[in-house]
Amino acid sequence: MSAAEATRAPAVGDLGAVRLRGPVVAASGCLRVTRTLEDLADLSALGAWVSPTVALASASSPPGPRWWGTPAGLVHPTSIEGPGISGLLAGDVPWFVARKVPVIVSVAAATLGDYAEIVRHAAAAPGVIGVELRLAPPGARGLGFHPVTEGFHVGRVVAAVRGELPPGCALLAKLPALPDKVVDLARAAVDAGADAVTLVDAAPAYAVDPATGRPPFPAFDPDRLSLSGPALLPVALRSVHQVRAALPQARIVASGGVRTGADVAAHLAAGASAVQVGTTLLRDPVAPQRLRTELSAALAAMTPHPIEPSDEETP
Amino acid sequence: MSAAEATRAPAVGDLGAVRLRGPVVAASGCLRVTRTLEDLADLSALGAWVSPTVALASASSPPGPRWWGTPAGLVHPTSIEGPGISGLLAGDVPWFVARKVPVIVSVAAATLGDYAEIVRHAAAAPGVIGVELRLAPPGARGLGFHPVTEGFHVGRVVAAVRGELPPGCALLAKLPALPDKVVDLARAAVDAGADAVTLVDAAPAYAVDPATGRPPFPAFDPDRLSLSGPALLPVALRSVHQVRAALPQARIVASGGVRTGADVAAHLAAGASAVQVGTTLLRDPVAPQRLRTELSAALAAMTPHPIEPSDEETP
Amino acid sequence: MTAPRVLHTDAEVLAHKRAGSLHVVTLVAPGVAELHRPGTFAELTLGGPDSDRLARHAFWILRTRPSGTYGSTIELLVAERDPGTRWLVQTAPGTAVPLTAPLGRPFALPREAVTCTLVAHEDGVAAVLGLAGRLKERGCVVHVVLGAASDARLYGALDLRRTARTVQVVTADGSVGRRGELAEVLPAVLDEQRPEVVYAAGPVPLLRATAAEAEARGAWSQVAYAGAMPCGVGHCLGCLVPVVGEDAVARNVRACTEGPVFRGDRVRWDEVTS
Amino acid sequence: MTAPRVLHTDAEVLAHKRAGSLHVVTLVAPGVAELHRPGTFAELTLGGPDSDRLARHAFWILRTRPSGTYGSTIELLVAERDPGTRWLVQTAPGTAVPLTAPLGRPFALPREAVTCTLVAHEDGVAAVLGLAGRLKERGCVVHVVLGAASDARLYGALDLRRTARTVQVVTADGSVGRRGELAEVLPAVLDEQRPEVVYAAGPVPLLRATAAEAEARGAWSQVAYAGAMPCGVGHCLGCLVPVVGEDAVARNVRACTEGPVFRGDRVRWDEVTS
Ligand SMILES: Cc1cc2nc3c(=O)[nH]c(=O)nc-3n(C[C@H](O)[C@H](O)[C@H](O)COP(=O)(O)OP(=O)(O)OC[C@H]3O[C@@H](n4cnc5c(N)ncnc54)[C@H](O)[C@@H]3O)c2cc1C
Ligand SMILES: Cc1cc2nc3c(=O)[nH]c(=O)nc-3n(C[C@H](O)[C@H](O)[C@H](O)COP(=O)(O)OP(=O)(O)OC[C@H]3O[C@@H](n4cnc5c(N)ncnc54)[C@H](O)[C@@H]3O)c2cc1C
Ligand SMILES: Cc1cc2nc3c(=O)[nH]c(=O)nc-3n(C[C@H](O)[C@H](O)[C@H](O)COP(=O)(O)O)c2cc1C
Ligand SMILES: Cc1cc2nc3c(=O)[nH]c(=O)nc-3n(C[C@H](O)[C@H](O)[C@H](O)COP(=O)(O)O)c2cc1C
Ligand code: FES
Ligand code: FES
Repeated sequence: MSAAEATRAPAVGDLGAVRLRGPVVAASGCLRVTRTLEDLADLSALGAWVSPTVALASASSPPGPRWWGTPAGLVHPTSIEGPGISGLLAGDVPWFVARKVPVIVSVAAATLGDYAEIVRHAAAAPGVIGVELRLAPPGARGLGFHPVTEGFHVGRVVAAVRGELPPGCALLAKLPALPDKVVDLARAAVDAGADAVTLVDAAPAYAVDPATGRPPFPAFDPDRLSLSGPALLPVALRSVHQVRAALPQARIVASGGVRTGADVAAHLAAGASAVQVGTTLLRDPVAPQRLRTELSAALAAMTPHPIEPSDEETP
Repeated sequence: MSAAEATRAPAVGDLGAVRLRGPVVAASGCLRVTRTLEDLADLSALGAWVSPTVALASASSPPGPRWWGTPAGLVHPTSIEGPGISGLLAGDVPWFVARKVPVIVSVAAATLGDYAEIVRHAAAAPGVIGVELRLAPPGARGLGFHPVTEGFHVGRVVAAVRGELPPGCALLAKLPALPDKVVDLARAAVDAGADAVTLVDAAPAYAVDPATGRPPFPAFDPDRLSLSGPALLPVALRSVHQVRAALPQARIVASGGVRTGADVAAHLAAGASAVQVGTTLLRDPVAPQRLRTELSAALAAMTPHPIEPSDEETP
Repeated sequence: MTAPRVLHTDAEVLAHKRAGSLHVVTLVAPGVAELHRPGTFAELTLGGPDSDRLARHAFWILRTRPSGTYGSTIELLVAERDPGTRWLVQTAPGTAVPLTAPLGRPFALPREAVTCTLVAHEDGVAAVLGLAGRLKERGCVVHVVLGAASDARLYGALDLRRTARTVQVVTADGSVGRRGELAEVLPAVLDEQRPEVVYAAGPVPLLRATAAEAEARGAWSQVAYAGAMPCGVGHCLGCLVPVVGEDAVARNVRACTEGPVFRGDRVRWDEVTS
Repeated sequence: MTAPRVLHTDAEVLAHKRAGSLHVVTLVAPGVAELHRPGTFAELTLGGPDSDRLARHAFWILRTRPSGTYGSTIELLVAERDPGTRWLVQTAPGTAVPLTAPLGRPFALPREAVTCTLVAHEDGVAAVLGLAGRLKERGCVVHVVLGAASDARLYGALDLRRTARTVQVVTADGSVGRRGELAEVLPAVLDEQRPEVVYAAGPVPLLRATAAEAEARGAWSQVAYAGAMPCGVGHCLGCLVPVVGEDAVARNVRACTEGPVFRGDRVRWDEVTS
């Protein structure tokens, strides 16, 4: 993308219905409430917090190992667990709202009707500035979630929920890591009314425990594993670059592989207007404030300066 | 995959028309002839050498940087260069054959007619035990190569060349890293007569130089970059596992992310009968002999032992 | 804002000392000593800034020195188990190691001056070394039983003899103390010592045996869980332990935030995986 | 099989020495000293076994000691430029560093005892330090011109004074020697010294200027290219340099195998990228 094109692209923080106070966003499932969270993370450094993905019903999380280190990455089961939408809206959402952190609720559902219902709940909750649809969690076939592998699937889900969002609440569509399809899926999401696309979900993956020759997660389905972490950076950047090139006006939230402020800057330069950080929050509890600082330095060192970072507050 | 299923799967080294002397194979484009190659690598530790991909015509390689380090990976341009099929068959192929290294020639072409012609040349050369079709090099649209993104494309190319191979020369179809399509593509390849599928090619990727905000390869098309190296291991394992589960009889050559003997063992446990090593050859010139040693140890440590490694020579 | 209960800092390696096949690593970590209580742990990022291994590593805080020549330091007892710990025990003094501490809930201390038995396997002794002193300060009678594969993996017996009324040692190869396993000797030890609280640190089977034997004798147990803890700060759910809450409801809770110390009778041991 | 011309080994860090802002790193690398000739290089894997950075790093072989108390050692002159070199200069003695050496084609030496000028920028001096001695042994008159940003990045002038007839120094900040850039002073220096061969090691613009100024005076030039060399052994094509072959055909050749030393008049400088 040339510098001229970059200036035409959506501004940093612009998610359509809302404008984030900063570009760094906590990715779904990677930042949870604990007694000591505020002692470590400076939550004011986050543009928003994306909740773990919830469904209408609650589901308990099995004990035992659930991640396996791979080179610069981690492989983990894809499963939708946790308190369900009501539990989330009664628990963690108000916790973040009370601390003035803009909240984006991540949801998944098995039917279009369920999608509409869960989005309605989520969007109506105080302090929720957006809803992120987790479309086609990797290997989700059989989990009972609405199957989403083609553009028209995406369009249908987005259209089914679009009317449930009040003004000032952004609709994000998080897309699977399918390199040959991402442009079609993104176009369908935007055409059906999504404010932004989140690119990309963790990549379909597999891992072998050297002791057993099998995946190291006895409690989880071996066909539903995915890869997160720095290893994913070039793959996620590719989707961002491709969608930016094909859809110059689309708003893109990048997700994948961010470890440093330079990685955030790389996603912004490739065309994102906000950037999620996931795995790095597991490894570095002070990542929010570190990334904010490093990002300023990284942008200052880049010539031509790709974007003007916004310091405006969300209204 | 259960241990029982594993025993049903093709034996280690089995590529249909030929049986390799060992499971570790040098991946296409990652091991080249130099004056000192034999001083470093023990070529007898390789089951085979896959040539860099060649086309009918020669094409020169531009100078300047062509790889960029990313976490546990490297991003590089995808381009088909080099001496063309005649140059290859006159130069590097006899070099390896003289040293008793079984050769697999990697080819790509723009039309079915060209595919048939190049395979005919390659398969007729002395010492060539196989031909690997590089199908859909990532981002190849526009390079003039036959577009391959659906099963029927794969089937057409394989069918067009199948008749050109003499007995004792194996046909391998190297498939792109498209997680949602790999089973369909593999099935099409096998149904059309491929002896084995190579899973997977380097993944579509993008990289940003922090100094410029753009890809660090001025001489190459920024839309045709791909990711190799250990970062890719869980992604490649996934394709191997998926194809093995869907097509229990298919012969699979794994490619992606191998750094240690344990990684080779992981690919074998996931269902491969041979395993290519690429990027690691760039980083560790003694990798062939190291991997052979480490593989024995890794297999011995795995319970249940997933496979019986073959020490038989290629006939 | 209230004072933080946990700190994140680039700790600096000050010194290494071998102790048999274990290692004592001293780190400069300002403020951690003051906040630490026995049973809390430190989470470290090992391997240096370019390491491709993302999982962090948990360690008990063996000793603390709130101030000294180099400021506030902590000591860890490290078993060389994997590339990360191998890196740690070989770091040059001055190397920066990102550290978050103290994390988790500490051992609960008895309100009264009762008899307590502390059971620890190998590096698990790091969890109970400081605990012994705290209990003694409160007037408790402290017995200690240490177990290890062999002499070379045993640490702290001498130190503990200063605070504990008795210190017994069990090794699998009989190289020191009695030959045997901790779980085997436990029933007889508890029958003899009749503690009101049993504290344990070590592998899951030991914790489970401790919980069962304590309960059978009407004693409390406090077990320190040291399974996988890849993030240590509550985000990854990689450390879920099946428990029964005070409300009698079964839950899977994060050991790094709700533990690592649990009441032994609250854990659903049949469902614990590692 | 003939004796190997290149070795791959886990070299062991023996010692570090600061030299201004540069570092001299001594490695135990049996056999390399015997095979090395000036202009060949060593390719190192930096960062330790779990580093997530895959690119290797090339270094000139500054000095060799075929045998000593620790066996055969080599010295490298290291500029701290990136995470890999930062790691290298901080490694504890005893650290293993995978090393492949000597690689590439050395400087060509004149058959006759002629006058030679050696031009080197900063760590490029490591390429010519040994060369000066070899040339003197052959009876050549050796002149040396060293350049650097400042005194702190200058190395080897003292050593070279023992072999070279003249040693001139140029620094950008004037902290030692003349203030200026090597490429600026080169024409005057060559006019005065009238060498038959000019050897150069440093950044591409210096090599290019050397080739041009030598050619303009009817002298040969031998330039040592130090651009990116991520594998060093000929597999990755990451080091292609545009040249004209002896057959007058334009080709892009691997600097790690066909170089790193090139005849200056054979390089198509307009197309060199870094
Ligand atoms: C509360 C607590 C306190 C503890 N206290 C102590 C103590 O005081 N002293 C002590 O010595 N220990 C202590 N431990 C144990 C210690 O943290 C770990 O056992 C030790 O650090 C080894 O870590 P591990 O089990 O993850 O290593 P391993 O079991 O070796 O690691 C396995 C992990 O490595 C990853 N992996 C495997 N291959 C690769 C690859 N190729 N690339 C990248 N990643 C890979 C996989 O993710 C796998 O999950 C404690 C643990 C806890 C929870
Ligand atoms: C023949 C030769 C001889 C030499 N001799 C010497 C010598 O004697 N002394 C000396 O000091 N130097 C010498 N050099 C130079 C030296 O090898 C390198 O300049 C130095 O090691 C720095 O390497 P670099 O240029 O690759 O580093 P940088 O330019 O810092 O590395 C950039 C590379 O880092 C990678 N990267 C960036 N970000 C990441 C990330 N987040 N994760 C993973 N990878 C990333 C990218 O691949 C990029 O290509 C020599 C070079 C050559 C070719
Ligand atoms: C432990 C863990 C839990 C995750 N949970 C969710 C989730 O509930 N919903 C979701 O959409 N993505 C989830 N993800 C994916 C992340 O939100 C993110 O898209 C992905 O990890 C890539 O970003 P990263 O490389 O920065 O981690 C999870 C990832 C991890 C590592
Ligand atoms: C420098 C380089 C050159 C490559 N050239 C080719 C090629 O010519 N043809 C091909 O099919 N694959 C090529 N590849 C891809 C590799 O063969 C291999 O499939 C891929 O890198 C994944 O394996 P790895 O992770 O072991 O490197 C190349 C990879 C690299 C790193
Ligand atoms: S270790 Fe990550 S949640 Fe406990
Ligand atoms: S550095 Fe890889 S081919 Fe020269």
